[in-house]
Formats: sequence, C-alpha cells, structure tokens
Amino acid sequence: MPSSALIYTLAGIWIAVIGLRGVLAEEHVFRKIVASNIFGSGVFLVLVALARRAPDGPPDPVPHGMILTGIVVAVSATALMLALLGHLHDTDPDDREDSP
Amino acid sequence: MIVFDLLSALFICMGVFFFFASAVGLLRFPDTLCRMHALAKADNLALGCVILGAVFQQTDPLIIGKLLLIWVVTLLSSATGGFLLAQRIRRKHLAQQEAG
Amino acid sequence: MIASPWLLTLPVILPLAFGVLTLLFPSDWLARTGRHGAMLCAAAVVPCTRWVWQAGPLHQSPGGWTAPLGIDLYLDGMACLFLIFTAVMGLGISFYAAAYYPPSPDGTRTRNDLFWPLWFVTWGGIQSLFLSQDLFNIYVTLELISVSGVGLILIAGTPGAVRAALQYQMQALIAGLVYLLGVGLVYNAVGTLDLQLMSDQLQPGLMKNTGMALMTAGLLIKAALFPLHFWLPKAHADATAPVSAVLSGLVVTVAFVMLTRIWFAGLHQLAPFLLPKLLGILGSAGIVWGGVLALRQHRLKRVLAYSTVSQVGYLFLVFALTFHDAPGQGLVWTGAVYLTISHGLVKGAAFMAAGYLQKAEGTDQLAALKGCARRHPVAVMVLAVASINLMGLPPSTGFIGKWMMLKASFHTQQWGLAVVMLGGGLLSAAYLFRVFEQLLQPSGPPSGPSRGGEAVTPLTRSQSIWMLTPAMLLALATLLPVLYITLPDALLRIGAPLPFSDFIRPGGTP
Amino acid sequence: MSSGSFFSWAALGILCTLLLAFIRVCRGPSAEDRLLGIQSFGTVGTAVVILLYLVEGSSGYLDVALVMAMLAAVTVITFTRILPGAGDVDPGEAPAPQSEPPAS
Amino acid sequence: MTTGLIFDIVLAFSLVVLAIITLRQRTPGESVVQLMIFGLLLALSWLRVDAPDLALTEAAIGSGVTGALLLAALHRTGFGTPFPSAVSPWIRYPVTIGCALLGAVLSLVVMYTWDQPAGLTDPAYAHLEESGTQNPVTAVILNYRGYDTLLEIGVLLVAALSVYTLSGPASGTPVKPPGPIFRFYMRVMTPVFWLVVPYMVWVGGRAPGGAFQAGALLSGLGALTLLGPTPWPLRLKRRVVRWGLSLGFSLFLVTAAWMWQYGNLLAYPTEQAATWILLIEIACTLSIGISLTVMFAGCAGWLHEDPERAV
Repeated sequence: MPSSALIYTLAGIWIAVIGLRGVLAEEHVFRKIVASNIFGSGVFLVLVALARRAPDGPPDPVPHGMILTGIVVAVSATALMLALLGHLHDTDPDDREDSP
Repeated sequence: MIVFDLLSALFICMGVFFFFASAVGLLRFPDTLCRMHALAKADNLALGCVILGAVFQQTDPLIIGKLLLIWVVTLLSSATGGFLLAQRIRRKHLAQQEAG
Repeated sequence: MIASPWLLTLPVILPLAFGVLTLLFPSDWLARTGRHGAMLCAAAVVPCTRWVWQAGPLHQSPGGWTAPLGIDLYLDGMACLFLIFTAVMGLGISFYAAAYYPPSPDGTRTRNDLFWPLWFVTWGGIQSLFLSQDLFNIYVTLELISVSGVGLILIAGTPGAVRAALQYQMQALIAGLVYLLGVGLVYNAVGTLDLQLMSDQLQPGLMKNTGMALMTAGLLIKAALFPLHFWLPKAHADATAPVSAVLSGLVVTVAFVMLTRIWFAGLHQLAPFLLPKLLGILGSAGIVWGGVLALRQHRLKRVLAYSTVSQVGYLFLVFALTFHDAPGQGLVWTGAVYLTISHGLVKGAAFMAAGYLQKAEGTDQLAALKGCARRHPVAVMVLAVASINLMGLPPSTGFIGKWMMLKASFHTQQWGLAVVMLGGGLLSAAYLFRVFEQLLQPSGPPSGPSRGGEAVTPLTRSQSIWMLTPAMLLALATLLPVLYITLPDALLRIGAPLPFSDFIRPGGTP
Repeated sequence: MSSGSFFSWAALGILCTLLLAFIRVCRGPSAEDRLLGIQSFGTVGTAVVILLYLVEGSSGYLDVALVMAMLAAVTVITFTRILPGAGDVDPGEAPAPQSEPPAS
Repeated sequence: MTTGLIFDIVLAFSLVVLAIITLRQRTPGESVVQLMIFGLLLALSWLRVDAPDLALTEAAIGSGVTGALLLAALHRTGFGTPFPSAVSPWIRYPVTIGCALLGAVLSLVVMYTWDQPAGLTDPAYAHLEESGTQNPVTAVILNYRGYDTLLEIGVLLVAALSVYTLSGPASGTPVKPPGPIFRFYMRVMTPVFWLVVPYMVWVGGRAPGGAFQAGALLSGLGALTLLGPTPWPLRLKRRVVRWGLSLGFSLFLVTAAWMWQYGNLLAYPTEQAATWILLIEIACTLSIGISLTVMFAGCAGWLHEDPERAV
C-alpha cells in the first residue's frame, strides 16, 4: 500500500512539471510568474514529502529548513518580478504585450 | 467524559452539515449577494460548530482560548471582507443603473 | 598553525557589512566609502592567500557544526585563485564606479546610490560561493547574486533595462528551482549536502544521478550556455557600464566554477559519454552563435555582450575534452581556469572602456563612435588589449588558456572541437575588427558634446583618470601571467579538486 | 469507530465541500464571486486544520489555523481596496464615493 | 485503506488538477484566485506530511502574502484583461512532451528508490540539546545552518532594494479613505497581530513556528496597514524605509560577527544559544516583515512619488 509521503511526492513531481511547462510554453509574463510559483510549490512539495520517507520516526528537519529558506527566496523573487511587470506597464505604454 | 465526546461528535457533524449547506448555497444561489448570504451565515456557523466540538475535547485553557480566538478572528475577517465585497457589488449595480 | 576563526568568513562578512553601511550613509560619502570598502574587502583575501600558500587547504564551519549537519567552507588553491580574481575585479570596478556615477548636485540620494549596497552584497555573495562546499548554501548564494544582479541592472532605469531585469530574474528563479530540486534528490540519495562527503560516496545510484542532472541543468541556465543564453545579452548591454562589468566579468564565471566543483564531486561518473558530448556540442554552438550575432550588432556594448555568450561556450568545451581519460586531462582544466579568469578581467575592462566612451560621446552606437581613437586613445587601447585576449593572440592569458585546450583537443583527437575553437577565434577577430574599423577611422563625425539626442556632460580630468586607470590595469593584468605563469599554476595545485597538470615542469608536458 | 478516525472522516467530508465551493470559483462569473469562493476556502481550510489537529494532537496545527484565519482576509481586502471596481468605469468621470456608506 | 489515505489521495489529486486549472485560466485575475486556493490546499498537504512549520509558512505566504502581492500588481496591469492567444504549437507540443517525459522519469526514479531513505534526521535530533531550541527545524535554520539564513536574509534585503530601485510616476487608482467597518477591523486586528507575532517568535523555540512565520504575519499586517489608514500615495520617509530595510540584516550580521570570539561565525556557545537564537529570530522577523511590506508597496506602485529620486 502506498504511503501518504509517496502520494504527495508524486503529486509534487507532477505539479512541478506542470509549472515548468507553463513557464516554458507560455508567453504572457504574468502567467509565467504564476507558473513559476506553481513550479516552486511542486519542488517544495517533493522535498517535504521525501523528508517523510522513513516509515517511522520524525521527519527529517534539514529539508524543512531548506524549504523554509526556499519559500522566502521564491516569494521575494515573485514580488520583485511583479513590481518590475507593473513598472513596465506604467512607464512603457507601447509594451502592453508584456512579452519579452 | 463520554458525554463530552458525544457532544463533540454532534457539533462536528453539525459543522460538516452546515459547511455542506453553505457550499450548496454558494453553488446554487442565483446571484452574488445571495451567495454571500449563504456563505456569511452558514460558513461561520459551521466553523463555530467545529470549534465548539473541538473545545469539548480539550482541557487546556490556553488551547481553548486559541480556538475561540480563531473563531473570533474568522468572524471579524469574514464580516469585514463580506462587507467590502458587498459594497463593491452595490456600487457596481448603481453604476449599471446610472448607465442603463 | 591555527587558523583564525574569521579567516574564511571575513571575505564574506566584510562586503555584506559595507553593503549595509553604504545603504545608510548619505550620498556624498558613498564614493569614498565605496573605494575604502573595496580596499578593505580586497585586503581580507590576503590572509587567505597566505594561509593557502603556507599551510595548504583549510576547512572551516561557520555555525560551529561540521559538515554533515552544518555548512563547511573550504579554501583550496582554486578557491583562493578565484578569491584573488574577485578581489582584483572588485577593486577595479569599485574605483571605476566611484568615478562613473556622478555625485548628485544637492547631496540627496539618487537611484545611482543604490549601486553600492547592491554591488557589495554581490561581492560578498560571490566570495561566499567560491568558498562554499555545501550544495544548499550554493543555492542561496546563487540566488543572492542573481537578485542583486537584477537590482544592479535596474539602476540604468530605462524600460529596456527593466525588461532585461525581468527576464533575468525569471531565468534565475527557474534555474534556482531546478537546481534546488536536484539538490533535494541528491540529499535524499546520499544523506548529505556536503560536496566532499558526497563525492566520497562512490556508488552512483539512480536518484543521485537524476539529482545531479537537474543540478547541472540549473547551473547551465545560470551560466548562459548556448540555447539557454537568451537572457544574457540584453541584461549585460542595457545595464550601466560598471554593472555590465560586474555581470559579464564576475557573475558569468560563477556558475561555471560551481559546475566544475560539482563535476568532480561525482558528476563525471554520471553518463560518462553522453553529457560531456552534449556540453561540447552546446559549447561549440554557443561559440559560433555568439560570434555571429556579435558581428551583427550596432552597439559596442551589445558586441561585447554577445562576445560573452561566445566565450562562455569555450569554457564548456572543457567537459568534452576531458572525458577521455587522456594524459592531457589536467592541461584542459588549467586552460579553462586561465580562460575564465582572463575573460573576466578583460571583459570587465572592455565594458569599463565602453562605458567611458558612452559617457564621453553620449552613445555607444558604433557608427557614432567613428574616429574615437583620436579623441580617447587610452580607452581604445584598453579595448585593443582586451581584443587581443578575446581573440586568443599570443602574449595574453587568453592565448595560454586556448592553446592548452587546443592542445588537449589534439591529444584526444577531437578535431571538430579544434576547428570550432580556431573558427571561434577568427569570428571574434572579425567582430572586433569591425569595431576597430570604426574606432580607428581617421576622421569622425563632427564632434560635439551631444550626439544621439543625449546631452553629454563633459568628463572632468580626474573622472577620466579614475575611470580609465582601473580599466587599463585590469586589461594589463591579463598580460602578467606570461611572466609569472607558474604562480597561478602552483596555487591551483594546492588541495586540487581538479587534476591540474604539471605542464610547466620540465618533462611534465604530456 | 475510534475518535481519530471519526475526525478524519469529518475532515474528508469538509474537504469534499471545499471541492463544491471550488466549482463556484471556477464558474465565476464575476470577480466578486471568485473572491467569495476564496473567503469560503479560508474558513473551510481553517476547519480542516482544526480537525487535523484533533487527529494528530500536536498544538502546532492550531497555530496554522490561526494564521490562516488571520491572513484569510488580506487578499479580499487587497482586492476590494485597490482594484478599480468594474462599476467605476472611469474613475475620473464617475464620482466615486469618497467614503464607505455606513453599514446598514 | 484508511481514511487518512483517502484524504491524501483526494487532496493530492485536487492539487494536481488545480495546478492545471490555474494555468488554463483566461484572465490574470482568475489565475490568481486559483493560485491562492492552490496555496491553501498545499498548506493542508504539508500538514499531512508532518511539516507543520512549513504549513504555517505556506498558510501565511502561499495563500496570504503572495495573493496580496499578485492582486496588488494586477491593479496596475489589469485584472480582467484576457491573456493573448496561445503560443504556436511548434513550441507548445514539444515543451509539453518534454515536460511529461521529465515527470515520468522523476516519478519512476522516486518510486524505484523509495525504500532507501537517507538523511540527517538522527544527528539533527541528537544535537538538539546543544542547539538552544527544542524545535528541530528552528535548530536547522538558525543553528546548524545559520549561515544559509544569514545569506537568505541578504536575499530579502536585496530584493526589497531592487524593488525600491524602480522609479516612475505614481500609478493606480488611489485607495479611498477607509470606512467605519474597515477601520474597526483594523483597530481590533492590529493588537491581535502584535500579540500573535511575538508569540510566533517565542513558540518557535519549542514547537512549530519561528521567525519566518512571524515575519510573514508581520508583512500581512504591513499590507493591511498600507491598505487602510495610510494615505495614498505611500509617503514613507525614504530614510525610515532604508533604516527599516537594513535593520534586521545588520542586527543579524553584527550578532553573527560577534560570535567570532566563540570560535566561528554564528558559533553560539551552548549555554547562551537560546538567547542568541531569540535575538536572531527577532532580526529575521523584522527583516522579513519589513521587506515584504516594502515589496507589497512596490507591487502596488506606491513607491514612486518622485522619479529619479526613488531612494
């Protein structure tokens, strides 16, 4: 019988893949940002679920620490990109396509 | 103790029921304000039931306090959020009336 | 001999501290603080060098916990060489920037003042990266460098720069996440994040290999290898000149150095045939593609930026050249390190000179720079020295590096790579001659302070001196190793993670 | 039936009602409907966390519920406060009320 | 099959479906809404893999702060403007196939190697006594691997500075002055936030919680404050913002360097570890809260009162 950690690992992998596909295949920057968020969430989910692999005992705290750091880095990167996108929109009216 | 367990089970069942009711309302009601009505009443009541059910399982006053704080905060947020949303919808209606 | 506790962490902490200080200081202190700070930060590398030279490699663990649980910093000859390189570049860039960004007239802070905190943080991040021995720590420092790189690009303030910054941040985030996923898998396979402990676990393992492949992919995006280079030229060309020097001179080398480290911590066992071949092909494509596009550019900084794409391609040939366990293996690595450092130095210098020309002439359009050599002989001379390096002509370090790699390609009989390397040299000659054809025209367009619609404030004499001296020194520094070629080589061999050759030793030539 | 299993069933039941609310979020039709859905998600999510707390019994779960409840409103408030309403076709022309009318 | 497992399967499946749906929305607004729901469910899933620390952070950041940031940016770029038509199939199909292959390979690898766990669980718990905290995750991020956290706070500082570098004309519609209900909400909730934030910091020493979660909460309060009583455009004193941004990082930096006397950077002496960790947690909380608030203002376009004089 599969353990819940395995279920979430697989879910994380596919979420990450969906996000990656979104980043690579979409043209609109805002959608790319959303997709990169999903990609990040998937990656984090894989790592957290893998930390729970051992059938008994507590989960591994090291990946948890890594992901805490990763989440904060990802949210600051997202915020930075959003601010840049908004700024481009305001200052460069010719560039409403948002595609680099 | 068995009384408390039964009470707790009863309240949680009620909570699940109200959540279900609010979800059905959210899904089936004809316009936004009606849906908001379903949500604002049933959802918060349901959360209150669940929290009450949880309170019957606890003895630690700190935890009971925290549970009640959660409920108060939710009530407050949902009231404010619901009000702001409703106000916005009303403005939209007024603008539509003016236009048409 | 006992190492001081701050020996390895001071080169990281000091730039970070100056980053905070320059954020808080009033605007008119900044140029001076920047210069002094740069000297202090560079000085922090001296004790490290002394230690390596006298006592060999050094492990230290900030946090007080050693490797499997904590983070280890590791200083060996290669790390030391790159620290020195960073310090030299840092000094040059700081002095240049202090002259490049004019003080605001009324002493209030302007956007330019943000260069200093961002640059010092980048500096600290790069030093930390060269010392890092921990996979996850590498992730954090890479992110630190990229995010501050984005901020640095934004200082230019033009819509083009903002667009470039957005693209740069997007690729950095994705590359970082791909790398992080790889780190997670490797950690779950080997149970450690430490590079050295990881390389001790010799059995390849499926999960470890997958993780390694993902990490490599992430680093390749960061290093701007050919099909993943799309973000680089815009970012490097649209930034202000000191920033271009930081990005093209320093930041580009970082991902490559990390890749070599990871390579020797176990990557080379994975897919021993396919991956190096692939990297070789992509590197070759990068050399040609970057060169061809550089030929088609009309702006000096664009030419230099595409030339970076091309030169990065050279670095990745190293992986293709070493996969035969041929006797010339070490030669390739030494060559690649020489090439990395010389490219960093001259690209920094070239961007500084280009920035000077842009400031003096108001534009970096090649057509408008006609006859510049007469008006700005020193700047053009810097560009000339840089070009000698980029083309790989004899007295330069670029030549030494490329020659070593060429020789290795003969040894391993990879004639295709040899042809690409020689062709790449010719291509760079072509695009650089195109630049010089304009610069060396006997007569330029009617000179005037404003051209290209931009108002130009003439540079003061001290400003010119402070801008051109660092550029000249950096460019000339690449000619030095011809005299002292054994010095870096000896340093490289201390605690070498790479099989550096003893090619200089009599009879050591393979 | 053990109490833990009962709470798990309850959590599962609430999760299913979440999916019902999700249909509303997908359907819209207006942005306000979607936001309403989000608000509902915040409340229901809090309830699920509380039930999971009853299953696991580790007090950290309650903090998760608390944080969820506290930040559930942030998005709705951001939405209503700074996004121009669909009704305010042109803020320059339509005299948007400068303060909220008193609650009635 | 236990109830828990059914719960897991339902949740995991809805997460994957939600990820697909989020990326198939027609307008940015819709995709943001879906993303927030996704973040909420993700927090639930992290509870199920015994990571309440992360669930806390995700509940705060994933569904709260990120959503607010996205919405704030959308008020400039258009909430309901539909995305332009899809990219050419020549890009779409190869990318999709490649990503699907990648997913398949990764899934197989994970399933194949599932029974060989490796990690640092044992040493991390073995040294918990000496680390000055009882929460293993806090021990990892602030003691064993505190150096990472130092650099990461640097990332936050730099990201906020980068947002701050932008300059331009003020944009967006002004926020109307808050009405009585919102004012009442703020009046009640502000003390609650100020109660819960220190509690989070304190509880991080023994149970899930800590600086990151507290910082995220603080930034939620910051965003609410900016939306409420502060007049628009945000007239933060430039010097105040600069000091605020650097406050957490410099506190961390000084504390870290102070430890050189005990042997190395961030090497807390065992008996004082708890105190120093608390100090650094406060630094991190301030840094995260202030940086994210400034970034929220940047996303909403409220940092641009004066072109060329952005800072």
